[in-house]
Amino acid sequence: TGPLPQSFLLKCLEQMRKVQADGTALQETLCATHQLCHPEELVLLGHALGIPQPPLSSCSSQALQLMGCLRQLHSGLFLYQGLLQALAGISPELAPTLDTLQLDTTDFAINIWQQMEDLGMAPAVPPTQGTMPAFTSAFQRRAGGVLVASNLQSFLELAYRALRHFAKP
Amino acid sequence: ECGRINLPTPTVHLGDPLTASCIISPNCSHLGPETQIVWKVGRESQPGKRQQRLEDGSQEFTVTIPRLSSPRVLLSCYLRWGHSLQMLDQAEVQAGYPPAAPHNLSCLMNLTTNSLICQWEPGPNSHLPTNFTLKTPFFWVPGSRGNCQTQEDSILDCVPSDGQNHCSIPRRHLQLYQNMGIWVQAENALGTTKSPQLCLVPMDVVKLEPPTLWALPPSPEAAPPQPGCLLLRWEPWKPSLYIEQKCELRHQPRLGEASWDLVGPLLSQTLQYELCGLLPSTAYALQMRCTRWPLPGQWSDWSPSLTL
Amino acid sequence: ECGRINLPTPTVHLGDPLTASCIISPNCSHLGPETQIVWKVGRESQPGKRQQRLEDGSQEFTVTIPRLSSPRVLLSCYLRWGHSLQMLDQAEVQAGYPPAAPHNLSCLMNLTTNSLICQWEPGPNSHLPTNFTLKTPFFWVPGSRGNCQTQEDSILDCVPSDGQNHCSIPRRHLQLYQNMGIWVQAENALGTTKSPQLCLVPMDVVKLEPPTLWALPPSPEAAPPQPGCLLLRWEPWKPSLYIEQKCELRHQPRLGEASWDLVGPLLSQTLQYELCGLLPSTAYALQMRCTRWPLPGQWSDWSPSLTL
Repeated sequence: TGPLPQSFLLKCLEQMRKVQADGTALQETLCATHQLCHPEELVLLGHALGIPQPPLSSCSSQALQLMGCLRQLHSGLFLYQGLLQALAGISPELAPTLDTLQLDTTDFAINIWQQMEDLGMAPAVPPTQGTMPAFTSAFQRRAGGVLVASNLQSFLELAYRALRHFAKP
Repeated sequence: ECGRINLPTPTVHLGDPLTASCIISPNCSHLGPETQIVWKVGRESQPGKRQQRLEDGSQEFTVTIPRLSSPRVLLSCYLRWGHSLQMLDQAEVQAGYPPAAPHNLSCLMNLTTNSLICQWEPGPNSHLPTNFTLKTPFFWVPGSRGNCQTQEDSILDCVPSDGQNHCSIPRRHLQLYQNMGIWVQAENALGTTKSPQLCLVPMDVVKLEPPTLWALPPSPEAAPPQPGCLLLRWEPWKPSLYIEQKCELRHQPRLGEASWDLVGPLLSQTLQYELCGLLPSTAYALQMRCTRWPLPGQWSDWSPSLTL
Repeated sequence: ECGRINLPTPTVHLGDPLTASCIISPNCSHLGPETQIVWKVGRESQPGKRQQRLEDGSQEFTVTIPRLSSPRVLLSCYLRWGHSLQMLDQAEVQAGYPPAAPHNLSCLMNLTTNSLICQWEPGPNSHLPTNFTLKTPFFWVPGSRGNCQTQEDSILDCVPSDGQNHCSIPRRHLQLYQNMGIWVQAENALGTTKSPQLCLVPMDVVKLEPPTLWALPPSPEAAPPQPGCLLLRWEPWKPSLYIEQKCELRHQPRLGEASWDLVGPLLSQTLQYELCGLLPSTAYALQMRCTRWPLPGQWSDWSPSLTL
């Protein structure tokens, strides 16, 4: 696994599975309670709201590069942490699920940052959150929730494959 | 923002029609030769009605749902975009009825919790979130002649915990020996209503805990009980010792279908009673209950069975 | 005010002496030819020591209790007034020990309540009201190198409910995969002390709920199990499906005194196991438990017995 300790990789894989489970729970509740089941119906709204999708090029199988992948993974998670925070007030039914997803995403970002520090590759200044989309109605927060959860799932699937590759003894 | 749904009101009467509009902003309507809107009520498409252009260049598409038949409806406005439908906005419409007047309001003064516990029946479901509040005037006012006319200004609100149809008014808000007016208010998005007012004196609806009952073993000093008789002793519930009470005893052979035999009234000064007329070698179940007396009060539950 | 007791401190060490004074104001000391004071410790009289007149004309009577031997003492100052003793003031003195350092601090991460539950032993009774507080740093801080050095400024206090020696830190205050320092502070009127600091990663002390275990009926498709064998199936506790685990199975004939036989480790990917070597026509009790693995964790309790 190169410079990455096995326990760190196992923890990352565990955290990814947890965040994916949280994301699935959020999607299921959005569908069941608000009939918002299809992210593809919200593409236009996503553009209008300006929901960013962080790059993960260094984790793709074509250009797999460990340190670059870790950096992109951390800044992507950090961005999702901000997006999930911007969805606060989504709805009483969804709030607990959204909180758990946000807490687990934050923990995962911290775990990676800690490892980058241990490897001496963490930037001197911790990242700060950019401007987030402004969700101006309950519907926009829920639609945003569908889009963010769906994007996060694909983001993690790519990262999971990459880290599984690094975790192979 | 591409499109926004306008609702006249988020809550309507069940069965009434609803007209809503979807306003498509100018920066969105350039997306195709001709803006096409699809409405969905829940998952079913609903044909739109009119469409008109507003001064600011945006377009208003209107839809009318003839009859809202379910308490919660999700209304969505989609834009046809190439081969896909893009959801622009979604609104939740609640449909129901104004609240029915709560009824069968009744109260009991509970000396264990030292509070007046009132309960009521909410009446038919209005299908809308409805808040029930028990209301009573805050203070007895000298000169209010002790009847139940209430001054509207100082009203105490007792809010039941979620979904409960009972509420407890703590001792510090009660004048135990004065008339108090009490009623329940029900409120939802379509209206407010009140139960008839109850006029009561808390102590007159006091419900005691059952007394403690036991059989006295034959003792050398006292004369032995007559054959077929039993010497019983009881003690009113301790916190109610200051209240004059009368009690009732009931007994029933434990086997067979015989109904209860009732003995009473037994005044709370006596505390002892010789029960006769019992069948020999028959197991009996005995129970006792008490009520405030001669002043008004509610009967306690029957005490747990004493089996002999 | 006729007389007032002055205490150096309301709380002293058990076994230490205590000196107190009773100040008799001038408007009281004219009551008799000569003001006489009687001290009582509890109900026993206690000879007073000195007496002196202060500048403002009041008189100070002093008493010394050589050795306070009970955790709570009522000290009263009486004025002899004709043939009666008049109590002028009364003071409560508490005696005890500084708190002992809490010990045996241990924590478990509970995924049902999503909180870190820590418990400790308070140590010998100090006889004084003692507050225990579980303390941990509020935030993980970039650059804190993930060890347990704590910045004193942002400390989270977890206050247990009355008299309890355990406290739960909710999920929102936890970084589940980072080292956190945690300790217990004990404080009473005579001092403050701390338990040794525990340094842990919440997820590394996760305790799972037991798995669900059941026996698979022989099915036409699958090969029939060998004689004396049993096909078992299990499922980890649902909320822990994302955690890689290893499990252990134990079985024991239900009758007789035979001890448990242990089978393991069974990895959580397999979910099925053929248990052989069983005695024919013997009823067995089977139980299973799991733990996070290869990452650290705590064993779950044994599952309820599956009896076959």
